[in-house]
Amino acid sequence: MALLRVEHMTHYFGGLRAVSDYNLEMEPGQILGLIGPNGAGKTTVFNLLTGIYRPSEGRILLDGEDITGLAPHRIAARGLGRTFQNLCLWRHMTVLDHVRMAHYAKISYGLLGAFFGTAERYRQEAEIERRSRELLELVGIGHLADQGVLNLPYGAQRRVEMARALAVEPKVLFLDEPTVGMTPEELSQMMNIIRQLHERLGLAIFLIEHRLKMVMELCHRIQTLVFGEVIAEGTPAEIQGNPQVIEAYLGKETVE
Amino acid sequence: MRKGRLLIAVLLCAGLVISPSVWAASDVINIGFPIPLTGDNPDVGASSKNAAEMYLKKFPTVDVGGKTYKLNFIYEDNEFKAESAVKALTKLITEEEVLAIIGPQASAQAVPAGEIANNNATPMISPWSTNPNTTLNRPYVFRGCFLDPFQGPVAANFVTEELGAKKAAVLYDIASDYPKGLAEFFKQAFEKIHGPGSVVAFESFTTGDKDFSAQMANIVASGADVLFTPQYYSEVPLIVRAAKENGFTKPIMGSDSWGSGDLMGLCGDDCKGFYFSTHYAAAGAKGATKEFIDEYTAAYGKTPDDVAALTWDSLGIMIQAIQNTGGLSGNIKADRTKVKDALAAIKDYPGITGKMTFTPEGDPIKCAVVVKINEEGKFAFHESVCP
Amino acid sequence: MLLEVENLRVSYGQIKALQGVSFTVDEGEIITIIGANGAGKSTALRAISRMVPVETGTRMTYRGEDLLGFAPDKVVSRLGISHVPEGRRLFGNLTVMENLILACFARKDRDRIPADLQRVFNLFPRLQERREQKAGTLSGGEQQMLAIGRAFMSGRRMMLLDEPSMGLAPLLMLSVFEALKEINQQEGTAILLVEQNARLALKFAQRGYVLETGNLVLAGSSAELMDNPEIKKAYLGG
Amino acid sequence: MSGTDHATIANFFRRLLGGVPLLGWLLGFLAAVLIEQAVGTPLAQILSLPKMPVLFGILTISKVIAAVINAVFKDAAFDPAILVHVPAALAYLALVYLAPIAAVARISARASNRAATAMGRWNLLVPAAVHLGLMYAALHTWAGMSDYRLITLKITLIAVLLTLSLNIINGYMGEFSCSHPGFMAVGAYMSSLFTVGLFVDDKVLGKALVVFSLDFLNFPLALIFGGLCASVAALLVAIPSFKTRGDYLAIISLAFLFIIKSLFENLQGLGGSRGIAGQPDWAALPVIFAVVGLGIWSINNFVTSTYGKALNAVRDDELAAEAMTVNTRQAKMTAFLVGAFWAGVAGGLLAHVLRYINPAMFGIQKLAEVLAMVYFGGLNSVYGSIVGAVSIGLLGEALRPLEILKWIIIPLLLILVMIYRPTGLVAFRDFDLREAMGPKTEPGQRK
Amino acid sequence: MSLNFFMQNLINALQWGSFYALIALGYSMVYSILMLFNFAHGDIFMVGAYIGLGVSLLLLKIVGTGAAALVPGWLVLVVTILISMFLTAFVGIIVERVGYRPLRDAPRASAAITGLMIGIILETANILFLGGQRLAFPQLIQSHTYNIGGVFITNKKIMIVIVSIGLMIALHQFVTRTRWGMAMRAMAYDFVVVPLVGVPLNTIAVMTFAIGSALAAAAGILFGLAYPVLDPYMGVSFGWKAFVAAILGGRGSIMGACLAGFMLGFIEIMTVPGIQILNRLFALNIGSNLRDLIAYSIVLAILVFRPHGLFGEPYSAKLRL
Repeated sequence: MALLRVEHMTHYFGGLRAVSDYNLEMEPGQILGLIGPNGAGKTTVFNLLTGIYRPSEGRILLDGEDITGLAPHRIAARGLGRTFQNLCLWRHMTVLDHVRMAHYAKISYGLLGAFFGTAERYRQEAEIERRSRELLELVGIGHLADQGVLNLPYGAQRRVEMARALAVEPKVLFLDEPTVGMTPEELSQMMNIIRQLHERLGLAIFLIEHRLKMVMELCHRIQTLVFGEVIAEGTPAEIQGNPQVIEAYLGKETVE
Repeated sequence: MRKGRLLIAVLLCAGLVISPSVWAASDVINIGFPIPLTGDNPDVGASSKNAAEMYLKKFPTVDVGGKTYKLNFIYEDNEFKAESAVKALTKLITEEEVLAIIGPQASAQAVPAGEIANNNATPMISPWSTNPNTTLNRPYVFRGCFLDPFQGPVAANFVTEELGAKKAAVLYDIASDYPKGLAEFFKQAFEKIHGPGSVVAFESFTTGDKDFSAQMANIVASGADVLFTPQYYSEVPLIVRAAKENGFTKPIMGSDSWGSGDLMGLCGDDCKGFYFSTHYAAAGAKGATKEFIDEYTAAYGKTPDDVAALTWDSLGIMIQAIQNTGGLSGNIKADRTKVKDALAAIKDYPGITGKMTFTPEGDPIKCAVVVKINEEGKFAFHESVCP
Repeated sequence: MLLEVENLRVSYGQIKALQGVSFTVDEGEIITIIGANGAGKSTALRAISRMVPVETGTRMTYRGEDLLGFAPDKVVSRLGISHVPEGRRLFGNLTVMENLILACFARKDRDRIPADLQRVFNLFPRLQERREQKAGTLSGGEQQMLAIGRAFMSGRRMMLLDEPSMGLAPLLMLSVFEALKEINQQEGTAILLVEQNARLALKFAQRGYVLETGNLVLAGSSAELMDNPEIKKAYLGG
Repeated sequence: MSGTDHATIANFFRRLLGGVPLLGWLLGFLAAVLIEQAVGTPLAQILSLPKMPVLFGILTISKVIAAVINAVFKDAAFDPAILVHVPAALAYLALVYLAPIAAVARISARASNRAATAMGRWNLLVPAAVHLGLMYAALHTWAGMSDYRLITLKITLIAVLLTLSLNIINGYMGEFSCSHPGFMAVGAYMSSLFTVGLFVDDKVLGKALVVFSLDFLNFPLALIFGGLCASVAALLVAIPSFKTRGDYLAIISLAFLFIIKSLFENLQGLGGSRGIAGQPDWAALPVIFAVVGLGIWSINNFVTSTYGKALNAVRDDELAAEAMTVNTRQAKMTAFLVGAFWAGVAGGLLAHVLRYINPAMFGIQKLAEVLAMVYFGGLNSVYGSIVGAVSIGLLGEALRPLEILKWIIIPLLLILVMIYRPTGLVAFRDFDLREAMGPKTEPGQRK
Repeated sequence: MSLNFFMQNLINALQWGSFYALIALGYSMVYSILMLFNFAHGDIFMVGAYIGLGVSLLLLKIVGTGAAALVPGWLVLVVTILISMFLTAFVGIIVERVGYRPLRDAPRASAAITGLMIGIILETANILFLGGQRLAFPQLIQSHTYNIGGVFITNKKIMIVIVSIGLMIALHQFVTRTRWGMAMRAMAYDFVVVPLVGVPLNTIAVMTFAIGSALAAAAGILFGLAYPVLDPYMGVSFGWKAFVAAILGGRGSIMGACLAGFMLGFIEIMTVPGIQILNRLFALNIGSNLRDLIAYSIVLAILVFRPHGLFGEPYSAKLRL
């Protein structure tokens, strides 16, 4: 059974059809790429899947359960972690707090525990901190744990987002252009991290990416989105050879 | 660091040598005025301060038991806030070591402040507060004005007898202690005379409101014969104007809070011909009252309002009480109690706002007058009502 | 030389967006800057418009004048450098006509405005049809036309265009570029174009620069760049 | 101390006082107040001050300034002799406070560091109890010297609690809530209703319903009752906050404030505009100290927990918070309920300190005051709220002699703070008890 | 409930609403264009009224009063309004320069606090210079009351409503027709790109404050005519209520602020007869004292059901922390 299944998802902004009849079958452990020119609606697809927008039509099933229309935090708690294209970090919080925060759904000591600092609270918080530090090590920024996020270099900020998304223990990890604005060095590091996550945690990953090279290398399957519609779907080799994709993505060969 | 400690030690010894009693003995009587110099009603504070300063200029010293003391007045700003009033009063009592206190003026400050004065056994007269709680169960706290239960019926009787009113309307500020209390007592008294429902409109507004047209429309529609509005002089012009503009042509009756020198300046011709109950009539006043009015007018360019007059009287009766003690011991705590006892014992103090005698509660028994604003815009004596 | 940019450095907090980029634009030229998302292309345009503060060491001269001495609005009104920002950023609550007239806010030659308006409408007849419509209700292509028209009205010594092709259907894209070419030829407006659609941009421009993560990696004439195998690599990343 | 330039002097002080733990400072403060108690009055006389200065001498100085201003602008009589009070007050401050505090802190630094280290090994409660005990002892002695100090201290402590409770909503969650005086009013009225209605004979509320003497339980129950009622009232503001943010919430909360005030003005059963007087005198200093301490402690516990940090996440990026499993509705609701609860408790305390309340106390003016304290001290910071409430509170008292000019100086100060530190003096600082009470490394020593 | 009674209240509400509307306009302009709460606006209204008082007294001194006057009262009034608007605009400019420009990039709440403090300073300065007592505003035009079928209307009421609606229309024309107005609207929509079309941001900001303050001055003078008692705190409750009206109207909508101002006035005035009607219909005994309670419950309800105000576009403004 597919891990994530989307059926005929359509979404309108006002009268504008931003996503039309989007379908998806994602198997556990798969890396899926979503490409397309700017403004094609890729991020909208992510926002729909993670519950930030509610689809106008269609269904989303995670592990066979219908999650359409659930509040984002519930969807996230069921195992959809994500990063954001333009870094939605909490500007006044430390790196460690970012990752701790993503454990919100798992804490159970309750508000009274929070007020009175019960032993249970300290036990859980310590556990969360331990796990958070582990995750930060995993993405390679363990040493920055107590820094404020605003002071970090860009690459590290991206990793904070990544660690934070991992902390929700996702079944599917949504990465929205994880390498935007990275130097080639940072880029290859990021690719390694993504590979590692995939190999070590067996995560299913859904990736929006602009750099085709990276998508081609990483992904098992690729969808191409243009004007809210999937115009092509297939293996990297298939996509690479698809003239429609080339035209949509690189522009027409001829300007005449 | 050793030097520092040495210095402290030296100073300590020196301090013990010079006996404190040398410094404490002084021939000054401190009187505290916790009044609103800032906050929502700075003019109340200004009037109190004016009256006090005039008094000080006139009587800079006081003879008590054969000794002449210099009077020293300390004005403390209570910001027209309860918290600040409590702090100001505590400061006056503990820091400035005042013998007695005149103020605070408004009940919202006088009630909590009275608690402090009573707990610290310091005599206090609130010249202007009408809330029963101010003096209730507080032997050290007195007030300078008559209470609403007296003034309400005075006004009710007056409109009935002199103006022949059968149906009355009331317009008052719900959020303010004084007008609300008075409005209710008036209603009670009027309905006692004319039966329930004879107050045909009982309209209210909130402090700071400037527009009374909606209430006035109701009042006009109710067909009342008279409007009673126990509001402050700053609101009276607006109410009177709203009445005029909404077609209310019947007489309007007010209370002692109308009696300010600024009223006519603000109101112009609109207020002429209306009545209010108060402590004294400025026009045609005689004796000490006239003297006070004239001096005040000369010094500050306007006729004194009720706050100033009541402050003057409260101060006067307090000084009288201090004199009646027959001599101060120098022990401020004992002296305060003596003053309190003397204050309670005073009979028929001849104040400019009438003769004053305190009830056991600390409330004065005094006469009210009803004043008519005549065609020259002067507050002319109409009748006097004594309890 | 119309515009000379030397050692352009811009940072957003810790993030170094541009790390010493130099380029030039000559009178009447069409220049393109291409590069991957986040390479710093838009930042370069914003720096010229003085929308983002530059770091010390940066030098920008426009016709021999120090560009850094001008406030953002003066860059437009005094120097005549107009900017079509990313995502067009039209004033959606204003009508098409108002958007165009507002663009003439600081113009001294007010008598020439009607003629210029006519010019815009000649270039984009669609706008004339919709002149009383609110800009926010226009379609994507019309919005892009209006954005270019607005820039045309506000200053046309030089135009900075930030991804004009974004979100446009291919046919519309073409007509937009045709119009730009027309402006360039008629007015002698220099155009500095930032594009992700590399082929289209190079086809249209005379020269091009390739940016990668805040650094200039390649420069040359469009033809050279088009044939350069590096371009594909640089543009597609990695 | 031969150094002439700034750095040397600063260095000297850093060397002198750098390694002193909180324990040392508290000991110093305690020593200072004990010295004041012993020699304050004679020392004041030696320095020719009329009386022991109450608020560290600032009040004395502003009195002199006020006299000078009156002399210059109003031609009031001026006695040049009082000019002596300025150096005298400063000398008093130095002799009684600064020098002893510095000396004791320095001398005891090593010992108190050792003590702090030792206590650090135990449960947090032990050092907390020791520190709080010392602090209370010092404050108690300080306030014991004058009722004026006592009332100022009481009201300032309440202001700290109120400010901190508003900081939860305005600072930690980043909403602009205007309804706080309303919550405070609910707390004040409900706890007064509880105490006056049940335990005191009153004109308005009738005979005491219950006569029993477990006073020590009555008051906490009253405060909790007041706080809970305020929380319930806060629901009215919290629920619209799910849909609205920022500006609209600001006016919803403002409308709410108007409504609450109007409600209390109209509830004749609660005294209407006359208010309620005669609350039992239960709000003694130790009670207030304990309640405010408990408030600070639990709020600090809350804001450092993941539940509390969720408020920051909601403030900085609500969308990201949602995507990271944070139940933002729950977070907002909690912030309002907790903030309102402690505001209610603060109201209950105030009602019993003043032993009188009326609706006019909880109006726009109170709002301006508490907003000023929050933003002056610093957003998102327990330290900030303490600093804000204490400095605005003390400044308000100390500048009292300047009368109306006070209301020019304090706003100007606030504007300057806003311009140069827009988020307040000590914003975004975590309040870590363990760290605050732990030993400090002396500048010379290696860690 | 007679029609007369209703009409009477309607006319009263119109007058009361025009003050809210005029003040809310200035509030709304700053709020829409600069995204700032100008909590000092109520006090600028107060300053405007006092400036109007000073100017009119000065003018009356020059031209004389009563029958001996050189020019009719209405002329004095017009000149007073114009001069005061001009002078108060400078007060607004100073407030912008001192209090708001340094804080343009600061958290919005900080700017709001600054505004609050500037307001306190203005009030205090007033007390400091004028001594805190109430002052009477001179009655520049003779008051006449007309009885039209039992409805009492005064010439001043008519004038106030006409002048304020006139000012609103003038502002509307300014904002829709002139390039300055266009720039303002553009700024309300997208603050950042305004300089990109050559519009000087600071100039527009100053102008916004100036116009808002001038309108507040006009409101202050009209207020003085209708309610001739001025006090230093007269702007406080107006300021906060105009704040409610401005935001209720919706961001970026000047007409929205106007209508919300009138609406607030209507709600406040009409609650009183509304209570009467309820009392009669259901034999209740509610007093007019519940006016604020009911009026602001209505506001609260409106906002709960229209969370973005009456005419505002949905947007998510965060306090920039």
